[in-house]
Amino acid sequence: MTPISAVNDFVVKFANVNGSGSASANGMFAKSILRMGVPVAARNIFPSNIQGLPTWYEVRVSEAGWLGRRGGVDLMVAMNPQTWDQDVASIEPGGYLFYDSTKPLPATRFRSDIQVLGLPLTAICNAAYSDARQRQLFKNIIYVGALAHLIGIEQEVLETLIREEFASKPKLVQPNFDALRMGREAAAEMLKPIGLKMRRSQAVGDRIYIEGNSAAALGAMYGGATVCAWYPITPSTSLAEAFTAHCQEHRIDPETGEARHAIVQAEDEIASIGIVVGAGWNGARAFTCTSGPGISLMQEFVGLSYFAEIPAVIFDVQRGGPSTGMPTRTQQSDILLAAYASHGDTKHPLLLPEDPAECFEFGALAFDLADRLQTTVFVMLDLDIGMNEWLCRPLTWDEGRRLDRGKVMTYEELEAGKDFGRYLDVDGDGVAYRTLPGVHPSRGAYFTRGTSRDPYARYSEEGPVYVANMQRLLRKFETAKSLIPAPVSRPAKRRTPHGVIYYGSTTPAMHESLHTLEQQGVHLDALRVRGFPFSDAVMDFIEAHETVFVVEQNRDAQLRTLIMVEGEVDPAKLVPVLGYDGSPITGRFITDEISRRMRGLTRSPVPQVAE
Amino acid sequence: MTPISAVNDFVVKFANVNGSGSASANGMFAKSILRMGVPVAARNIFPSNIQGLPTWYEVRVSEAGWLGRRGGVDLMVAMNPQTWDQDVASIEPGGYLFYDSTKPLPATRFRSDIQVLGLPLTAICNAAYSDARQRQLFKNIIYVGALAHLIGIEQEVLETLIREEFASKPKLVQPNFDALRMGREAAAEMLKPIGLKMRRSQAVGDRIYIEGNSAAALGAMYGGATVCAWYPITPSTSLAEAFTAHCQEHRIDPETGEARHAIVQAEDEIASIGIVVGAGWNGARAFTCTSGPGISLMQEFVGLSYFAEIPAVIFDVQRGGPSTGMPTRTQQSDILLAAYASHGDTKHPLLLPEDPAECFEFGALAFDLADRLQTTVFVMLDLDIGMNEWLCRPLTWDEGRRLDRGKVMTYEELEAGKDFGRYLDVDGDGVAYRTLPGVHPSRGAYFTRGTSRDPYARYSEEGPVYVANMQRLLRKFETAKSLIPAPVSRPAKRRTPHGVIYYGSTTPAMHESLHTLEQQGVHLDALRVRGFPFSDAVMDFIEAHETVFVVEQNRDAQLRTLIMVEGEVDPAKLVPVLGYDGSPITGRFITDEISRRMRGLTRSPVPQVAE
Amino acid sequence: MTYITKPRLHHPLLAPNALGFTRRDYEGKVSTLCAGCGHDSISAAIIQAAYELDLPPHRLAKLSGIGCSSKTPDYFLGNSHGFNAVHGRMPSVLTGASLANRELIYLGVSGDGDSASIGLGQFAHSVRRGVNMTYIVENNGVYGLTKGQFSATSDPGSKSKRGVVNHDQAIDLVGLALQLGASFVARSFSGDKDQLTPLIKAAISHKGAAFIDVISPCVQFNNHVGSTKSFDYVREHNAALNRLDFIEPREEITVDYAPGEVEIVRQHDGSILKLRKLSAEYDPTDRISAMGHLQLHQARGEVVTGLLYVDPDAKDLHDHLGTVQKPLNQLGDAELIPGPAALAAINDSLR
Amino acid sequence: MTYITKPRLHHPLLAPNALGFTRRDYEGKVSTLCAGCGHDSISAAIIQAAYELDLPPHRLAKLSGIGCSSKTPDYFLGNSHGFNAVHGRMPSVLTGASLANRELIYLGVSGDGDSASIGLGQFAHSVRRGVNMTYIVENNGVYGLTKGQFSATSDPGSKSKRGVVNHDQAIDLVGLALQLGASFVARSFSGDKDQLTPLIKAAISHKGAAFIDVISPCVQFNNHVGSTKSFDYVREHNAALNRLDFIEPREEITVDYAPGEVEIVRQHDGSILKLRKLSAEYDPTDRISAMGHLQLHQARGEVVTGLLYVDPDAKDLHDHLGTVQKPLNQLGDAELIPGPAALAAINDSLR
Ligand SMILES: Cc1ncc(C[n+]2csc(CCOP(=O)(O)OP(=O)(O)O)c2C)c(N)n1
Ligand SMILES: Cc1ncc(C[n+]2csc(CCOP(=O)(O)OP(=O)(O)O)c2C)c(N)n1
Ligand code: SF4
Ligand code: SF4
Ligand SMILES: [Mg+2]
Ligand SMILES: [Mg+2]
Repeated sequence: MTPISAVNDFVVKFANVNGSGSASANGMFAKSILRMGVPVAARNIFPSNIQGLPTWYEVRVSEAGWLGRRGGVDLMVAMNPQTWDQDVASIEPGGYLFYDSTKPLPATRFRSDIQVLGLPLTAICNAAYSDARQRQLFKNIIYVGALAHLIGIEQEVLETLIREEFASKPKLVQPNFDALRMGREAAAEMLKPIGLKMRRSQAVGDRIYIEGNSAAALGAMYGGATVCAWYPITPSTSLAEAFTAHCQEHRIDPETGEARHAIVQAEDEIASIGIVVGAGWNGARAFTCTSGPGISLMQEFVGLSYFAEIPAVIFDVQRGGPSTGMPTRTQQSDILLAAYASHGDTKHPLLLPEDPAECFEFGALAFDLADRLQTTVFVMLDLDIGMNEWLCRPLTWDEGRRLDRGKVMTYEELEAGKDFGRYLDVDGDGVAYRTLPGVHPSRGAYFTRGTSRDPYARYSEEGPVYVANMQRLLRKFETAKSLIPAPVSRPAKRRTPHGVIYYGSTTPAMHESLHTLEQQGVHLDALRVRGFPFSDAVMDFIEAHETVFVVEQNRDAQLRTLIMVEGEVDPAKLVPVLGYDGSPITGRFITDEISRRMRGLTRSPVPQVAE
Repeated sequence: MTPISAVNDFVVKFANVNGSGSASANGMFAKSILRMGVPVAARNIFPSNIQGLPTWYEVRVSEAGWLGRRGGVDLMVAMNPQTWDQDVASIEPGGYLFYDSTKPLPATRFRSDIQVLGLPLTAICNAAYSDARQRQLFKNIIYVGALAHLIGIEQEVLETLIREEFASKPKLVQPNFDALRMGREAAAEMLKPIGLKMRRSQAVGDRIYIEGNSAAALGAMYGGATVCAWYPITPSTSLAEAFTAHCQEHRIDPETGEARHAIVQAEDEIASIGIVVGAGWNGARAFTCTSGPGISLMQEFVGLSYFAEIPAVIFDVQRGGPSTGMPTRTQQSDILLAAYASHGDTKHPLLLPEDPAECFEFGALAFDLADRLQTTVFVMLDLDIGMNEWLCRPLTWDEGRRLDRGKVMTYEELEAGKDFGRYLDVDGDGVAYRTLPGVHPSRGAYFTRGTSRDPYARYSEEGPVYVANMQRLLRKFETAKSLIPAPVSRPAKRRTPHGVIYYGSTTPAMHESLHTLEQQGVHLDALRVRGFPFSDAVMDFIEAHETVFVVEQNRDAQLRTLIMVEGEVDPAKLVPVLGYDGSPITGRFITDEISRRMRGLTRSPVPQVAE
Repeated sequence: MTYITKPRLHHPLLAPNALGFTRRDYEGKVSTLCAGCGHDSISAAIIQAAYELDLPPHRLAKLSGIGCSSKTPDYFLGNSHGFNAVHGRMPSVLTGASLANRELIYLGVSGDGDSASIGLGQFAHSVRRGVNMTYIVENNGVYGLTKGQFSATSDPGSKSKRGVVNHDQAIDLVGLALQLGASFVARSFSGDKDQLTPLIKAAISHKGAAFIDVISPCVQFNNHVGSTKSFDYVREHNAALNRLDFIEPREEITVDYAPGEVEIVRQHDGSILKLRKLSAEYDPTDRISAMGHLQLHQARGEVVTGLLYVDPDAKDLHDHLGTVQKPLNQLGDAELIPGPAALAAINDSLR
Repeated sequence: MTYITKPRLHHPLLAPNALGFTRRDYEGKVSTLCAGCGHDSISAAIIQAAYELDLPPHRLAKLSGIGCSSKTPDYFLGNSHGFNAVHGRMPSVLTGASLANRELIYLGVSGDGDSASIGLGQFAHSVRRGVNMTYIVENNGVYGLTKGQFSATSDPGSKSKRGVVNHDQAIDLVGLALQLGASFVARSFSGDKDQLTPLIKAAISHKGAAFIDVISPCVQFNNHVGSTKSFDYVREHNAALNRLDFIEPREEITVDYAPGEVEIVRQHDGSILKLRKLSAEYDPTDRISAMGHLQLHQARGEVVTGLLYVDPDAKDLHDHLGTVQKPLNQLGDAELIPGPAALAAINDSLR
C-alpha cells in the first residue's frame, strides 16, 4: 500500500481522553495551519462527561476550502488506549498512525496497510518533568511539536500562537516553547518523513475563525439585546457565556462601570423564556439560548408569545434528540417543533444560519424581526456550528445601521390622540401597534393576556372576534415572508430539472458535494434556505424543477415537511436526503445519496434528465 | 311571518347567568325529551368564570337523529338581560322568544318577525317563595314547567326525572313538583299554543346519554388503569373527577375497603406526566388528562416516553388555543403538537373518538396500545365531546376480553435463560421486550435513560447504534398502523371522484351534511379516520379519489398536514374545510363550504364530477 | 332575571390625592368574581394603597398568573399596563419586566394554586433572587377558577365539596418566603382593610422582594365541611345533582382587631380561622426569630398576621447585577451597539 | 497515555451478608465521574448500606434526574432497575413508580441543580406528599455536568471559575424539607462514611419521605476562589486559555469526627467548610426545635450534620390514598375490570 501523499489537503484526527489538556494543544495545531494561510475545518467530538472518557478532534486541512467533514482519516494521532482499535480501523489505507510508543504493543494491534509513527511520548515527558500534571499537560504540546515537524508547520507560527495564548500568563510561554521543541526534535530524530505536507498559501484571506455560539452572542449584542435569561445546557451554554463576556467587554458604561445589560442564569428553561417574555413585553430586547429539551419546556410560553404578540428571541443550538438523546452530538431535529411550537394553531419564524458569520447576522436580525413581528423568532444553530470554530467571512456592521423596533406607539402619538388598539390591524400587514408600560398617564394602557380578545385588547369569547384575530395572525405570518432573509441560489452550470434545497450547517458539505457531483456530470440547481416562513423564491425554485432533493440532518425530513405543508408542494417532488447519526453530515454521504437516487430517478417514469 | 311549525325537530336555546342554578333545570328539560323517545343534542356554552357571566344551553331536538349543532334558534329562552339583544337577534324568522315579562320592556327590544311569549316569572316566584335563593332556584323549574306545557312534554316524564335526580334528597322532590306545576299552569293560562311540538317516539332506542369525559374515564377503568395523575384544567377536569367516582364505585376491594387504584392530583402537568411515566415504567397502567397548555408542558416527558419506550396514556380534551385561548370553547387544534410532541424526531399514536361510546372504547384500548407499543398514546377528545352529554350507543365489554400487556419478559422466561435485550428487536416488529423492576434477583435489570443506547440498554454515542435504534422506532410506528382502529367508510350512493375525511366530534355534523349534500345531488364517499398513524385504508381511500375534503376544527388543517406528511399525499388533492370559531362545527357550515368548493372544482381543469 | 350586578370598587369620597388623582383613577374594570369573594377586597386595598401613596397609576405594572385571583389585576389600576401570563409563571415574567425597566413599580398578584402548586419553583427563585416587587398571594386554600380542588396550601384533613380528603402537608408560603431570603414578609386577611392597606403600602415602598400572603376566603369552594347541620336547600340541591350549579351570593367577611389580639373568623362554610395580629412590640427585623415566632403560633393553630420580617437595607436584583440606572428599555443605539470599529477589532482577534 | 483508570467500588472483603450476597453484588458499572468526586463516595456508602441491610438488590429501584450525581445510579446496585429520567423531574417519576408497586424500595438520587434549581417544585411536592422513598441530594453547590455554573445551593458571594459572582440567596434543602413536612431529614458529608452509611440505612428503613442532603465536593468546579496564592500551573493554564481543558485527578476528601464536634474541612479549592455533628443528646423527634437548631448554627456559619428530624410513626402516600396492599401492577384482570354486567347497569343509569 503506497503511503498517502497530499499537500494542504488531508484529515488529521486526534483521539484523546477528556480533561487531559489536549483540547488546547489540538486547537493550537489547527490554528497554526490557518496561520499558514490554509483553510481548516476542525471539529470536536466529545462525550457528555467531564473527565476520563474518549474525545476526538478532527482537523480537515483543505486548501480548496472545503469546510464540511470529509469522512475518513489520513493521520490518526491515537492518544487513547480505550479507543485504539476503532481509531486504528478508521485510518484510510495508506494513511498514518501516530502513537505513544513508550510501552511496546504487539504487531496485532496495528494494520499492515498503514504507516506507523511511534514516538515514546511518555518516556520523553517523564525524563523532562517530575510533576505529574506537567507531564500530562506538556505531552500534548510535545506531540504538536512532533506533528509540526512531520507535516511542516513553521515553528514561528506555533511560537506566535503560544505567545498570544499565554499573553496574560507570560510565565507559561517558555515552558511551552520548550515542549514544542522537544517534540520537534524527537520526531526529527526518530521518524521518517511522511507524505502529508503543509505549504504556505493565501487561501484563508481575511476570514476569521470563530465558534457559532460566540458569533451569535456578538450578533445579540449588536442587535441590541439587553436581557439574557438562560439555563445551562450543552451545546448552548457557551452562547450565554460568550454573551456575558462580550457584554463585559463592550457594554459597560464607561463612566460608572455599570452594566448596560442584565444576564440572569434562571432556575430552568421555563423561567428563562418567562423572563424573556416579560422583558420583551416591557420593551427590552431579550433572548434565551437552549437546546432541544429546553425547547420542549418552553412550549407554553412560546404559545403565549404568539398569541399575546410579545417579541422574544430563542437561540436553539440543536443536538441529537429525541429526549436527552445524544447531548454532545449534532442534529437539525428541532425544526418542526420550533416552527409549530405550542398547542393550538401557531407558527413561528425561524432563521437558519449557515455558519458563524450568519449566526452573527441573524443573531442581530432576529431582534429586529421579533420587534417588527411581535412574536418569538427562533435562530436555529446546531452543535456543529455552535461549538466548533469555523472559518468564515469577517463580521460586518454598517455604520449607519439602526435597530428597528417595530410599531411602538409613543407618548407623543398617544398624547396627540392617535387611536390605539393593541390588536388593531391599521396597516393591513397583520401587525398592530403596541405601547410600553408606563408610557402615558391616561392613554395606551392595556391588559395583555393569553386569552382571546378584540382589537382593543378587551377580553372576548365571541367566535367572529376570535376568528378575525387568528386570520390577522396569518396575515402577519404572510408579512414575515418578506422580512426573512431570502434564499441563496447557486445555479448549476447547465440547465437541469433537478434541484437541491439545504440549510444551516449542511452548507459546506453540500457545496463540496455539488462540486463532486458536477464533476461526475450530475448537475443540480441549489438553493440554500435561510429562514421560515419561506418566501416565494423558495416555492418558485421548487416549481421550476421536477425533482428537488432536500438535504438535512434529521430522520424525519423536517424542513421538507415544512415546505410541503406551507408551500402546498407535492411530496413526490421532494426527495429527502437525511444524515442523522449525530456526526456532521459529509460531502461524501450527500454525493452518494444523491447519486443513488439519481440512478433511481432516471429509471423512473419522469426520465427527462438534462443530458 | 308565519310562526315556525315543527314536530320533534327544532332548536331551543336557553340564555342564563352562570351559578344561577339553571344548568340542572335545563339539563332536565333536555333529558325529558329523550325520555319521550326523541333524540336530543344539548350543548353548554359557558364562560371561564364561576358566577355572574352569560352562559347558554342549546338543545337540538331531532327525531331524525342529527346530533351535530344545526345553527339557528327556533325557541329562545332569554333569561339573561346582559345578552338580550344578541339572543333576540339569533332567533330564526318565525321563531319564538320566551322571557320573563315581570318588568315590561319597550317594543323596540323585540322583533316583529318572531313570536313573543312573556311570562312574569319573577312575579310568580316572589309570590310563591320568600327566600331569595329559593326564588332563584325555582324560577328555573317554573320555566321548565311552562316550556313543557308549550311544546308538550309529558308531566310524568318530568316528575320521574325529578324523583330520580333527588333520590338521595327526597325532601326536595315535592317542592320541585310544585314549581313545575306552577309553570305549567301559568303557561296554560297566559300563553297561546306554539308551533313547536313534541310527540312520543321510539327514535332513541337503547342509546345512552353521557359525557365523553365520563365515558373515557369508564374506558380507563375497564382498560385496567390503576394510576391517574392529573392537574385541574378545563375541559379535562371532569375526566379525572369521573375516574375518581367510577373507581370509588367499582374498584374498591370488597373485603378491606381499600382502593385498587391511586389517584393523585399533582402540582402541575409536568409532575402529572412524570408520575404516569414512572408508573408505566413500573408496570402499572397509568394516565393523565389535560388540555392544550398541559400538552405543551408535557413535551419533554413525552419525548422521554418515546425514546426510553415507556407506556403512557394522555387524554387531551382539546379547547380553543393558542395559549390560554378560549378555555371554555371547543377545537381540534392540538393534533399536530400531540402527533409530533417533543424535540428531536418523534411520532406518537393518536386515537380520535367520535363520541362518548368511542371515548369508552378508545379509552380502554389506549392502555393496550400503550403497553403493546411501549410509548405514549394520546386520546384526543375535545370540549364538545368531553363536557357535553351525548346520545350514543350503549357501552359494551366482551365477557372474555383480557388486557393485553404487550411484551413483558417474566421471571420464568428470565430464569429459563431467555436472552433479554431491552431494545432488541427480536420479532422484527420494532417492539422489544421489557422487564418490570424487581422481577428477578440477577437477570433482567437494566438502566432506563433518555440517552442513546444499544439493544442491551448500554449507553452508546455511536452513530450506527443510534441510527439502528431510530430506525427500529420507525418500524414500531409501522407496527402501530395495524393496531390503530381502522377508519370507518361511508360510501356515497353513487360512484364519485370526491371524498371527504373527518374525525372526532365533527362526525354528527358531517353526517348531517352528507345527507344534505346528497339531497342536493352532491355525492361524496366519506371516511372517518379513527387514529394516527394512518392505516393503508386511509391512503387507499385518498388514492381512489381525485379530491378529498378534510374537515376539521382548527385553523391550520392539522390532520390534513399529518395525512400529507405521513402519507406522502399531494396537497392539491386535499381540500381543507375548517371551522374553528370555538363553537362546535355545524352541518350547515360544512355543507356550505363543500358546496362552494364543489362549484369551484367543477369549473376546475378536473371536472369529472360523476353526474 | 338573574344577573347579579357587582358594585364598582370606588369609594364614595372622591377626594384627590397629592397628585390630583381620585380613587376612581386607581380603579379598573368591573369585577367578574363571585359576590363576596375575598379577592375583591384585596383589589380594594390595592386601590386604596396606590391612592394613599400618591402613585402615578401608569408607573406601576401589574402581573399575574391564571386563576380567579390572577384575574383581579383587570379590576384595579386601569391606567397601568397589566399582564395576565400563564399559570404559575408570573414570577419569571415579572422578573423580566423588572429587568427591562427598573423605574416602574412591579406588583405581582397570584393565587395559592398559582404560586404554591404549579408555581412553587418560580415563586421561590424570584424571591431568592431579590426581584424588586410586591408579590401578593390571594390565598384561599383552593383552586377557585377550576372549581374547588385542593391547592398546596389546603390544610391536611380538609375535605372538598366533592368529598375528597386532602392528606398532603400544607405549604406555608410565609415560612417559605422567610427561608428563601425575602426581605419583606407579611401576612394579612382580605377583610382586614386596616391592616392590609398599610402592609401593601409598605411592601410597595420596600426595595427588594416583598411578599404578602393574604388569606382570602373563597365563598364557593372553601374546603371545610360546614358545621351548620341545619337543612340548607342550596347545599342539598347541589349535592343531589352532584354538581355546583347554583351559587349563592355572599357577604364579604371583614375583621377588625388590634395588634396582639387573636380574632376568630368564621368562614362561609362555618369553619374557624384563628388570626393573631403581631403585637406592637414585635421586632420585625430579626429573620430567625420571625421564623421561630411563626412556628410557635402555627403549632398552636394560630395564623400570625402582620409584618413578620423586613430588612430595611435590602438589595435588589439590579444591585446584584450592577445594571445602569437608566432603564434598559430606554438605552439608545449608541449605548447598545459597539459599532463597526469594535467589530473590526473583534475580527482581528479571530484570525 | 492519558486514560485514568477508576477503581471499581468494591471492598476487598467479600464476606457474604445474611442473604448470601457480597458487596460486589451491590456494585454497578465502573464510574465515569472524575477521580476524587464526592459522588463516588456516596455510591460506596449506598452499596455499603444495602449490603449491611441485607437487601435483596433487585427489590430496590433507583431513580435519578440529570447531572453527574444523577449518573451515579448506574454505578451501584447493578441488579436493580434504574431510571435516569429528565432533569429535575425524578421526584414525579419516583412517585409514579412507587404508586405502581408499593413493595419495592425507592431510592431517588439527585443533584443540587437537579433538585434545588429546576426541580425545586417537584422536590417540595414529593416530600409534602409523603412518598415512601429515600431521597439523596449529592450537593456540591454547583452544576458539575454542565461545567461549573451556580446552582441554587451555591452560597451568595461565591465566585465561579469564569469569574461570575453569585448574589442569589442559597437554598437550604434541609430547612426546606423540614418545612415541607418530610418525616426524616438528615445531612451528611460524602467523605464521612461512618456517618453516612447508617443514615442511609435509617432512611431506607424509614416509612415516608426520607431526605438526606449530602455535601459532596466537586473536584473540578467548586466555586470558591482558593486561598492558595502560590503559582499553580494547571490553574494558570486553564485561566489563560479561558477554558477548562486540563482536569486534575484529586483525592477524595474524607472526614472522621465525633458527635458534638465541629470539623473543619478544607476543600480542593482551599475553601473551608465547618461541619458540626449533632451531639448524642440531640432529640430528633421535635420538628420545631430541629428547625431552630438548624437556623442557629447556620447563623454561626456551621453546617449541622446528622439526623435532624424523624417522625417514627409517619404515614406515607399509600396510607393516605388507602391503596390495597397488593401492588397495583400485579392486580389481575378480574380485580381491575368491573365486567359486562356492571357496564350494563351503568348504561341503564344513563338513559
Ligand atoms: C398550565 C395550566 N394548567 C392548568 C390551568 C387551569 N387552571 C386555571 S386557574 C387554576 C387554579 C387557580 O388556583 P389559584 O391560583 O389558587 O387561584 P384562585 O382561582 O383560587 O384564586 C388552574 C389549575 C391553566 N390555566 N394552565
Ligand atoms: C431540561 C434540561 N435542561 C438542562 C439540562 C443540562 N443539564 C444537565 S445536568 C445539569 C445540572 C446538573 O447539576 P446538578 O444536579 O447539581 O448535578 P451535578 O452534575 O453537580 O452532580 C444541567 C443544567 C438538561 N439535561 N435538561
Ligand atoms: S370561585 Fe371563589 S375565588 Fe373564584 S371568584 Fe368565586 S369566590 Fe372568588
Ligand atoms: S465535574 Fe464535579 S461533580 Fe462532576 S464528576 Fe467531576 S468532580 Fe464530580
Ligand atoms: Mg386559590
Ligand atoms: Mg451539583
